[in-house]
Amino acid sequence: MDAVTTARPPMSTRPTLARRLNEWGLLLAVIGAVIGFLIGYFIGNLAIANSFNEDNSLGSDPGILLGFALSALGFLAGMGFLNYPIGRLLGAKRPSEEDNAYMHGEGGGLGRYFRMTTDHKVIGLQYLVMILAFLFIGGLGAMFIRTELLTPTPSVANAQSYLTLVGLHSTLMIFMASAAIIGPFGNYFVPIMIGTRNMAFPRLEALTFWLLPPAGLILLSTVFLGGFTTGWTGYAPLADQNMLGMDSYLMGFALIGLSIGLSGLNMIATILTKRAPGMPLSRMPIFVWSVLVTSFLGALASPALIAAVLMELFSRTYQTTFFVPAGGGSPYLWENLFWFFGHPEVYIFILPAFGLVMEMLPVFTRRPLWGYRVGVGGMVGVGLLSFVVWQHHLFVSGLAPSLRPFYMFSTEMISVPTGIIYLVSLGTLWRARTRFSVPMLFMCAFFFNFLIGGFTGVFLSDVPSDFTLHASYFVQAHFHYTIMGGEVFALMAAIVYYLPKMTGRTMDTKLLRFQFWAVFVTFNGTFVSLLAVGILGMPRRVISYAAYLQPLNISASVFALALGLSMALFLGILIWEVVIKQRVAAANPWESLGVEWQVPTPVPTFNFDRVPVSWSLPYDYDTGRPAADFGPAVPALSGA
Amino acid sequence: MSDVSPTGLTAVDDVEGGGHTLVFSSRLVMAANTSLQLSLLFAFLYLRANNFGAMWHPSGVGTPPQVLALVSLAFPLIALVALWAVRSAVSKSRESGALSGLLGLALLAAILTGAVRILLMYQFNWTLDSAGTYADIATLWYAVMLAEFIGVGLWLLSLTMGHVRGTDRLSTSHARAILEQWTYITGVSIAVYLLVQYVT
Amino acid sequence: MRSRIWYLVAGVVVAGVAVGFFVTQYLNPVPPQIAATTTSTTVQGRPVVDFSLTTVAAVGTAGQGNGQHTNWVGYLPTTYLKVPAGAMVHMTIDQQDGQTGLRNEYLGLVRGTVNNQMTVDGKVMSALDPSLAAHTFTIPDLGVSVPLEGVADNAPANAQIVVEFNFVVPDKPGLYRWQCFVPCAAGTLYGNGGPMQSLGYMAGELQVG
Amino acid sequence: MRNRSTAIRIVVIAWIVAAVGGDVALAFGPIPPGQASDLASSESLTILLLAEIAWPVFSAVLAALFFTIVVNRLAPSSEEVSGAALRGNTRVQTIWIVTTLVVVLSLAVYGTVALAVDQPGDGISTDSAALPMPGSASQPLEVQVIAQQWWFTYRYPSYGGVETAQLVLPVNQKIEFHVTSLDVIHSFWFYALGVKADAVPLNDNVVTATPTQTGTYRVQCSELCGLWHGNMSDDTARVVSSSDFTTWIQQQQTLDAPIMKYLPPYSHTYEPSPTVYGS
Repeated sequence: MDAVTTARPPMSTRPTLARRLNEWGLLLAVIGAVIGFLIGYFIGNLAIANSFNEDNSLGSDPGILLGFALSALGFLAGMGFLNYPIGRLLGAKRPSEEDNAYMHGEGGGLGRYFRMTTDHKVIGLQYLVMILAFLFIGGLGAMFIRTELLTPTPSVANAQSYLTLVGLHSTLMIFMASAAIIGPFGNYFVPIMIGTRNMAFPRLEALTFWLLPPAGLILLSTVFLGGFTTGWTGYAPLADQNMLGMDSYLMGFALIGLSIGLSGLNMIATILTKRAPGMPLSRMPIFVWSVLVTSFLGALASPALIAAVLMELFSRTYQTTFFVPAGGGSPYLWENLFWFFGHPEVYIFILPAFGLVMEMLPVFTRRPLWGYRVGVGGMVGVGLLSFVVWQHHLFVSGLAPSLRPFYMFSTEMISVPTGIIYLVSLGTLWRARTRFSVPMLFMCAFFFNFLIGGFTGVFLSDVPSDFTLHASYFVQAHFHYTIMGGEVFALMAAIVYYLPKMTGRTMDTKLLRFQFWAVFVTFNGTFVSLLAVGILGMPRRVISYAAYLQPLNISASVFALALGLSMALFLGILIWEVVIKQRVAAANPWESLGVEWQVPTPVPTFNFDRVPVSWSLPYDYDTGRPAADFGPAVPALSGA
Repeated sequence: MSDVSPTGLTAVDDVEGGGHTLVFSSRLVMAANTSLQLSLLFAFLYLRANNFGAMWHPSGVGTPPQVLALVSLAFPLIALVALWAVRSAVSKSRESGALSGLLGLALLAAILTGAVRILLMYQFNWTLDSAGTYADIATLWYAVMLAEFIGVGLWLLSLTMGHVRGTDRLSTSHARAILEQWTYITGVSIAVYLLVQYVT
Repeated sequence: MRSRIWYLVAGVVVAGVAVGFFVTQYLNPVPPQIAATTTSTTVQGRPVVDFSLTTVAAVGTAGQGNGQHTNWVGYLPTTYLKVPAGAMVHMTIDQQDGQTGLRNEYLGLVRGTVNNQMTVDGKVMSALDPSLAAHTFTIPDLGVSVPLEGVADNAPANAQIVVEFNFVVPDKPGLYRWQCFVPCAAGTLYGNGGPMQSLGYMAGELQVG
Repeated sequence: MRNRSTAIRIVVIAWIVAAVGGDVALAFGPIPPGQASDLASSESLTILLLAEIAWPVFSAVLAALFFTIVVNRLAPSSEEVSGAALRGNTRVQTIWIVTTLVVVLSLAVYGTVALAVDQPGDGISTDSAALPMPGSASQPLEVQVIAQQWWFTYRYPSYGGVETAQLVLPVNQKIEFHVTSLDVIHSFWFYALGVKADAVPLNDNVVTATPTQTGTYRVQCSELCGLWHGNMSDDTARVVSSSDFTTWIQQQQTLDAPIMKYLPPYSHTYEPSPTVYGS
């Protein structure tokens, strides 16, 4: 087929120098990071003498911050991200088709996964592995916190190390949750679902992933700088008061904010301008819709975070007083800017999960998605409302009491579009002969958990009850029900569901069913206990608590440790079945009609021999008709 | 199945957003940038409204030098005109000699913009640790605008180099996108100038 | 095969625990704890125990608590104290630090000690001019708070002020945090960063029993 | 189809039982934060009402999920292997959206009304810093909560601005808490009284509540404020009879005699000093 040959130029036998370097991208990146840090650290310590929080044993804030910035830059340079821009600046020739194909991982083998490539599928898998690794570290943090809270007084940790653990766990989890679904599955499947060979800006896509490792590692480096005591909200002026460990938080958050914003822009551009012929917006798979809405949230909300972080960076290096009242600033300024980003952020977590669940549901109910349009409307509604609710985080802060009724109203309004998601799911399940494969089990758990998360949210949105529940463990349990019970359960469902397509292998075993029940029970055991603890008056982020709360805390801790084990079991099964035992999966084990399941496994480098022509939503399980016309080369549809 | 889908559309080899994608994305960047600018505007007005400890604008802290500030706005406008000419030239596909001249002019104006703005920030003479939040937020905002000018300037440089070295002829969509970007940040910088100069 | 999965799980768990142990060991550097020197005397049937601490502006190269913050102010030899339950503690503090001044003037009051009094260079006092304070020795949960007068700026080198006071610890064993309430961490916001928030410098724990 | 309709009946009945039973149980169970003050009881009333409304809806959704997910296992009949291909139903959607909208709106209206009636405060007070008279039935007793890293101290402007490290309140007397901070953001949480107010430097956060039960309670900081945040609590806050309060406040005045001359004049906020960046 000539179409094929035009899509895949022949590789040259003689690799250029640039490629040889690129093969060693990871090593060069580490070297670049180290060099960058040393340079920045040196210059920074020379440059500004009068930073506050000076500490002659570790250096000054400017030194650390500049070191972090340059190390991130050095890392990216080592990965080879500067080659193209510098080439453009010097007016060099555009990379040849051949170079593009190489960057796309053509014939790359396993090496592709350890270097910068522009193949959205490679990037998706890189995301998956990276995020699982960081989630594991964050989970360990949670285990320590629960172990510590077995006793009402300090036991395994002291006040200082406990706060560092809390900060690390929360911030790392927030970092990873913001890309946990959109990173692996958005990058891998959105281009396939909308029928394009590539993202609009493939290098940018690679960049959004490769910003993740520096951000995570910079955050973790806080352990060696004395840690930070502010938790993930980084409230000033406490943040101004913190020592060098705070810089890790700030620089890490800056990089993550950058990553969220850039991936948002890239996704929007891809979805709105590169859809296959015959695919109007009204024919996009609902997961693509959720990614689109999420991307708008990310692109428009993360700048607010960047602004806030910039102010804090100025404060720590030039002693500006944006958040210090005695210097003319206001702590409310940080709270406003941070939550203006922070509230859309939580919908950045959950919206892709909604989309993914609604995408997978028809496959297991064998019926069309019920109420596709209203479902899309619901997600758009959530997206719009999420920008006007942020001050419900500040009900007791003494800020603008007269505005509280409005924010109470807007917050409670969100339960309407969220309820629509349930309506759509119920309609799809209605009279269905549901197939209870493991992903479906996780989806049922998702509905249960998120229902609790949503209803506990009502109590927090109502001002009088929030007076009691605000900043208590009730809040903590509430957002764990939404983020972990919602997003992470959806993530596990998606991993089981999509691994056969991403790797050609499956982890669907009997043991996995046991693991599901273990994680479901222990999760609810943990956070029901914590809801109770919160209602009975235990504030968040404390190392010591009232003695009468110990029994409930013990139950929470025991369940939590069991939860940790069952999560580890999930990773264990994943590694064992997919990496070690390499259990081969069927081409389309769930008999899905989605476009992503009609392309061969492993997915060809450029996805299709010929871009498919979409002709319907991929949910026609009554007729069993595939969603798109793949031309002569379309594989026989199994099970339809 | 047939080569023609029921939608009546014939299959294509790849979906090329191409120039459309570029212009569209450049507008997306403007949208995100607007969000950043609004955050800074909020901070500016919020700090001014609160004025805790009368530390918004303590006496002895001046405003940016008027003349220099105006000059720093003149160069972007020159570049703007040049870029506008570039765009019309490209769309009319004139011979590339004039185009190179125009691009050079725009680039020169852009470089001067950056230089003058650096000089301007140097002229503030604000020692931030005691100058109050007016000086703080103004400096931060000027720094952000400087960074944006530098960013778009680098983009302009790459286009110019590509055009001059003939490796990459300037496309209408490129010309249009960069014209829009430059217009946007020029407009924003004028607004920032007015705020910092007169809302003290 | 099933069993091998369990091996894998066990491996992951063990690895996690090992990493965790390392991290906690790193995160949790317990500064050395010193026990009170017991004396033969008893007051109201309570054994009297002695402590003597020194506050210095710069801990010096010795370093303590987390890391080697040689330029930080701190209590020497350590801030981890141990006393027998129900004892009467006779505390002697050699105050060698300069005057910073209290943020909350109320803490210039001597509270929770015997007769709510302290002895400064032999002079009995029940309150201190807040502006003269260099540090305080405060155990909030026991209601004990003693302001420590700072050395005047024009005082000769290695001048020091000796503050003595007695207080009774509960009969029930327990762990009580104590800290300084003078914003003495120069160079940090509100003078409450660094040493004020690092165990072993201006923050510590009093173990009873 | 018979199995199906019986299944529906079973589920509906189960739901009714669960909903009614749950609501009744809620109505009789103790609802935090309790009845120790008017504010607390209004909060627990709100929580109760929300729970009473939320529980039936919650269990209804659960029942619907359970039904849709499980019933076809109960009654698999051949013609419904995949059911009829429904792609949506405007009427159902409208009904659902309208219902949720109504519920939500009623909640919001109720919350607003409750807010307007109780006037629980949490706002920046506007009145001047003049010393108020001793509290009476008509006039609230002003108590200032001064948060600092890491201790709460309290000032009683009605009694010569005497400052203490322990909180003691007269029962059945309207208290006006003025919460402020000397350094970073704290949050004053008197759980039993349902009082929670962030302490922000140079800001005066006002909450009013009337304790109705004497006893010993716990106050604690509920906003992360640094190293000792977890220990910034006090289990010995007391609500006592007005006579005991008078004797106690007199004791405090004598205890504070040595320091009174150093205390700054009472004010709703205090400039954090010494200098912003430490000495």
